[in-house]
Amino acid sequence: MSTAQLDSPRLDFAGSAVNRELTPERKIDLLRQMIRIRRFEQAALKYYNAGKMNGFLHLYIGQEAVATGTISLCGENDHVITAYRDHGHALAVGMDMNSCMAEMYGKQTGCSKGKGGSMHFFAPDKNYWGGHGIVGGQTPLGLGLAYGLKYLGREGCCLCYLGDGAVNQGAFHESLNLAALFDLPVIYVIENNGYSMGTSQKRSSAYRGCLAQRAEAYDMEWDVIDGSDLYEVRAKTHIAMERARKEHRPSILEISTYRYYGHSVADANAKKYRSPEEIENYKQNHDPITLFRKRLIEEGIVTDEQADQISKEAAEEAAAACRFADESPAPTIPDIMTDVYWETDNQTPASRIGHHFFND
Amino acid sequence: MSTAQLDSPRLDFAGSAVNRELTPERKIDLLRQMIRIRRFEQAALKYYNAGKMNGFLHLYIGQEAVATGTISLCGENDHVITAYRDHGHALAVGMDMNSCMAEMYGKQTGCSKGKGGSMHFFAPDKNYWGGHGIVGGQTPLGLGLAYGLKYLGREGCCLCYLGDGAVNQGAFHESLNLAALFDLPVIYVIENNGYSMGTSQKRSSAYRGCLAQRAEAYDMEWDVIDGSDLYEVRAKTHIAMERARKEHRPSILEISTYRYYGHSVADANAKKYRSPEEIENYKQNHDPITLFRKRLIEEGIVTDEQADQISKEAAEEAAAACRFADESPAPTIPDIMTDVYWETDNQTPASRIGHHFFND
Amino acid sequence: MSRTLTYREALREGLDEELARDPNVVLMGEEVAQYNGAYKVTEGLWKKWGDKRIVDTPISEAGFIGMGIGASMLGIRPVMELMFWSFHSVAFDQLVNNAACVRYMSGGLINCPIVMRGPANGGTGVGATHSHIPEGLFAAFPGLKVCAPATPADAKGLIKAAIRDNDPVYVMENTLLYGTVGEVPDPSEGDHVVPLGLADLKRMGSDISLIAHGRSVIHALAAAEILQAEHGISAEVLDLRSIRPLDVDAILATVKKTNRVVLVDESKPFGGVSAMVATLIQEHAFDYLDAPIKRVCTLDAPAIYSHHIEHLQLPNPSRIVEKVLTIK
Amino acid sequence: MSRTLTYREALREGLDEELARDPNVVLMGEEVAQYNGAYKVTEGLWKKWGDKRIVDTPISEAGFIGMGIGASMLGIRPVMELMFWSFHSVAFDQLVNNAACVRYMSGGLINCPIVMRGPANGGTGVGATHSHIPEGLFAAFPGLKVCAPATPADAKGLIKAAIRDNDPVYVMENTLLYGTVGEVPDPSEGDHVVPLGLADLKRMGSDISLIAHGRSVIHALAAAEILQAEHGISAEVLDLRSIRPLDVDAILATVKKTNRVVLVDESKPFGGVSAMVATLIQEHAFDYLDAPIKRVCTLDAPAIYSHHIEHLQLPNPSRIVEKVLTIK
Ligand SMILES: Cc1ncc(C[n+]2csc(CCOP(=O)(O)OP(=O)(O)O)c2C)c(N)n1
Ligand SMILES: Cc1ncc(C[n+]2csc(CCOP(=O)(O)OP(=O)(O)O)c2C)c(N)n1
Ligand SMILES: [Mg+2]
Ligand SMILES: [Mg+2]
Repeated sequence: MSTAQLDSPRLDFAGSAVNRELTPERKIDLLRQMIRIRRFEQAALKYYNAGKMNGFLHLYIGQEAVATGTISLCGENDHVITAYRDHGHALAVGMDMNSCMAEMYGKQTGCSKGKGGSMHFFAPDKNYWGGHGIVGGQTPLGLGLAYGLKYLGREGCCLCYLGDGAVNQGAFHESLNLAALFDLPVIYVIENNGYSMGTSQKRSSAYRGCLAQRAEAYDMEWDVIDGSDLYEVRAKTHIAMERARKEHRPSILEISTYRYYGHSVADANAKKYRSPEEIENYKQNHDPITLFRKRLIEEGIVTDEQADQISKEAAEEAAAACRFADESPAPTIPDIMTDVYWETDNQTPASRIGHHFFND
Repeated sequence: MSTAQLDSPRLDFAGSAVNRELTPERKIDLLRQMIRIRRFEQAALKYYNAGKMNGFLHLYIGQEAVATGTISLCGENDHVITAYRDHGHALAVGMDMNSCMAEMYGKQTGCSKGKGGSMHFFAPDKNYWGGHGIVGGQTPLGLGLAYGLKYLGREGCCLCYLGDGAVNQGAFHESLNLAALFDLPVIYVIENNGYSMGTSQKRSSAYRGCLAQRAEAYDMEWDVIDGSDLYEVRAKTHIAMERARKEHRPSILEISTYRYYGHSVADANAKKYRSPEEIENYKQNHDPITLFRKRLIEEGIVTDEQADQISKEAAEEAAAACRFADESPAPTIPDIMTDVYWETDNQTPASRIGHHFFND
Repeated sequence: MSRTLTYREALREGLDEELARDPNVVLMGEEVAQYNGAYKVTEGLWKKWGDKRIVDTPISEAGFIGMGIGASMLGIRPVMELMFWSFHSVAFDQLVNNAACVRYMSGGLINCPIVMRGPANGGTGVGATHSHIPEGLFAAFPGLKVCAPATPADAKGLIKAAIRDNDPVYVMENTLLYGTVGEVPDPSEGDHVVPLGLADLKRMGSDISLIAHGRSVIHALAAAEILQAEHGISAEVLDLRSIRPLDVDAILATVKKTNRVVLVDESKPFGGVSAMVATLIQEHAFDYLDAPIKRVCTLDAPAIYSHHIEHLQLPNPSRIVEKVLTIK
Repeated sequence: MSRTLTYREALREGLDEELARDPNVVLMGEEVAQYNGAYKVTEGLWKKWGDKRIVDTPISEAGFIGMGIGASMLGIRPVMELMFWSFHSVAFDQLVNNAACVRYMSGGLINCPIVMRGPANGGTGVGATHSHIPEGLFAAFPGLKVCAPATPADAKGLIKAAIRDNDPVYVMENTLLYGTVGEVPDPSEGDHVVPLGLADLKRMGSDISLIAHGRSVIHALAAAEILQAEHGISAEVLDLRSIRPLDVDAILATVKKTNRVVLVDESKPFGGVSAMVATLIQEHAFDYLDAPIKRVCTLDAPAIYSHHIEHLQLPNPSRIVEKVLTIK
């Protein structure tokens, strides 16, 4: 979304039903959640740079209101799946920092036993289905979760996140058509941070008004949301979720947001394709945490000191998670060979017939 | 497209510039072209049923005005690529019946030496790039032809055909975005015959007004065309082709049409998913050949007898092509191993280094 | 008590029984419901089971197969038809990443009890893009299971095992086998399930082992008859049935018995299942081999259309006999 | 006269020279232009050659690779970067049908002089979906050519050969080699082109042959040093360089010399390049083998993330040494 759209006169979504029903405690929880995500990632960044992790580290910093706001609306039959920039969603669904951090450290205690890494956090017990590295690859899976919900007769929906660069993957379009055709309760949330790696939205996508509008091609509902305003995220996402749960109708939501860091920590160009002014403007004027903190102070729900305290606790929690991760045992060679097949893991009779593995 | 659309009051496109400039001879040629396509396929059907061919035979009968009308607009730098229902386009670009028929008979004299079959006719010397069996798979190739034209600085465009069922392949959507983003002179022609195999458009696609409108998602131009009216096909396609050639802007054209036979000759259900009334209505009221023939008679350009004569000649040409095909030699086992690599076919020095083939 | 069914009917019976057994089994694919299946494997099932259980999809293989995988993560047991296995090419990412890796990447938290099925073969005059033989290709991905029944009984037994398996199983059928007939145990005798990973000795012999899967088994059996009748050579025919898991013990047993091997494999010769089997044999039965392992594969070019010679590009009994006769 | 370049620089020099030689050469891919390439292989080329020759694409691999194939049919010579070869999965149809079969299906009327390149390797902590090793997979398709350089000189020489070749060539690079250095002939000495199909004996030896490609060559060379120093075993190291065409003569020559073979292959053990090489050796050099051919492949599971053990899942010098020592 263009800054023009962001800078147009703002509506106040605090008064929408789904926000009005928030208790002060719940509001503080939401603030805390966003802060925890940020502190968690700041700690991860520190130890990534210290060599504790491998591969990519895609930071979510700047985008916290998207995962926090949308997932705060989830009930027991609502499911979540996302791409590789997945830490925010993981913490938002309630995964603990220890198992997430340990995953990045490549430890046995990681949520995926050190097998998935930063891009592949999972917690099916919390309705969280990852963490997927192939751009757009998760979009048919999200559809499938919605299909399963409808098949099983559960009133719920699937929130399936993707980036602004991912909208040009064919699998996403096939999914949109299927979602609309089969009336599936899936909501595609485009987290539009303006860039896919070093490529701006304009250089990667042809579109009329915005990316979400591509929904019209499939006669599907869509909306655009300012991702720096937690209230707006909740208010508009709620509508789409209710449409999905009650009417089995899918939507695309395009949530404008921004990542302060590079595409991944390895992105040496982060400040080349974006001007320092652009980055500074987001930090100063559109930071979701700063804005929501200010708002809650205005509402008299927290004080500056309380907010600082939340922040401090989150930082401590993250630091503790790093210690936990550091002290956890690494997987061993035999661990390489588990979790390939359900049948062999469970030592079923079937697993004893024929060779499943071909190690020399 | 719905019959409602087809039955709405018709405009007369005979007066559009691109049709006004047609000489009587050229008009007769267009009629002859459509008739040749139909007679060719009727002959193919006869000998397919007699066991002279293998695999699929996807008949184009009923759709002739689409290939004939659009391709009649092609100049020396305009290129054509289509799916497996490719006989009409092949004849329209000027391929001869003999090599096409022989291809289906699996003979050495076939346009693809008997290696491609019915779905894979090619004539690059006539700017005809096939004949492709994987649904939607040709759509990025068409884009590439347009890319090549623009790269080489040639003022031309690529007509890339696909079916109404093919619009739900991801590769097509990726192509649309690329076409619009890169300003490529490609025109996607959706030959909407209402069905993908036994599945009606409504059961395969979610859409707002029509399939072509999906172009809007990419800020691309689109139009809908009545494919039973050769003049309309030419008039509207011309606009898109000029836009492509002169401004490098892509389009989607959706041309409503109908196939009288099943999806392929093997389609035993052809009369189950479509009512006999529906089929009869098209034949009676929307047949492109009948309509154009009537029109030319009205215009005083041909007489009934002349038209019958054209038809007779076309049938004879097709019959001769069948004899040619029948009498042609079949490929031999060594032929299996040619046309795999350019380098080995041309016995280049590179082809003599290392094993290219691994036959036991 | 045994009945004769076609391979197609046997598959259908297997599907039907599993639909009855487990309400979470759902069949999906292009034209599987109202059209009764492009190759009529699912004929009558939509009429019997209705819209919820038998689902027609648009031509969006990546989309609907990924959808099936996602649904399977939630406990649905989708049986996805690829009208041709060749169309795997447009859904490859879903097939080899999401289905094969999600269990691993989640540290075992997720499983995908999904079946992908459809015909995977050459020989029907549909050209290169429609004639891929991807058993070896998919078996190369740990996390996937692959089988390729050659007979009606195995078709029924393996499809049932595949549906009950809690891992993704890719069942490679064959258009040219759909109409073939064979005995299939009567349902009244109990569930006919053929476990994955168990090869089947389809013919006993002592001079040479022909190891094959899918339609190549039929060719190998025909070749064995010719070898016996015309050359006095007694060939043993081992049908792998399952490619992954693979019955390595049965392979080694027949080799140790006959000391000579010809592998018959419709794959192209670079790689394929037979290259893997040859590698295993030479490694684990080196001292038992009296001659190099030979292979009969599809001639190494894209599939030719022409029906005049297409069958000669594929393994066939005479090519097998010839190959056997080259072995001293 | 020789200079030392990194593998990355050598590739870039090769690309640059071909861009200069032929105005129809065009580089395309995600982030190859303005970003200078995700792995900086194309650094500086956009600045030098501009928008027409160096083209950034959206994340639409099927779309832009198919576009490159279409353009190549018209005589353009696109060099397509896959940011990771692993992303082949979303473009598989274009890669194995359109590029591999269009020449055949057109009876030789069309050719596709296209190059696909990018890193194809495990070992960088990016997990299962990003660590595929597809040399064997693509070499299995007649119509395609595949190579995998192990050194800077070969990287430059092979990319140049690939671009000049009139068939589709898939060049498998390696993220972990981009920074490695080696001698590369100076351009003033003339065009440095390494033909496809020619293996390279990277080390002479007499007791055993280690046959490898890509980064496994580096491991094999390291293992050879250890074998010599610690075990007095003289290992010959043959670098295949090109997988298809394959230098079968060189493979058989080294086997006939040493009579013992260990194949080193980063593929998973089911299939891969090494299964094919083993099959060829046992068939064509059966009488020269004093022991079964052994292989060192990636442990048979999806790629694990944890950097604590990821390198142990892959072939490495100590696994090679161990394997060699099992051979009597
Ligand atoms: C199919 C595929 N192609 C390319 C990549 C490499 N890649 C990873 S993330 C990325 C950019 C995605 O941008 P966007 O969708 O906007 O998400 P964001 O990173 O901004 O969250 C690319 C090109 C990939 N992982 N998968
Ligand atoms: C990727 C892929 N999926 C499925 C098929 C099988 N198939 C061939 S044609 C066809 C129907 C296509 O319908 P449409 O696009 O409307 O074209 P029409 O046949 O009407 O000309 C199907 C499902 C295929 N060839 N390729
Ligand atoms: Mg982005
Ligand atoms: Mg159609």
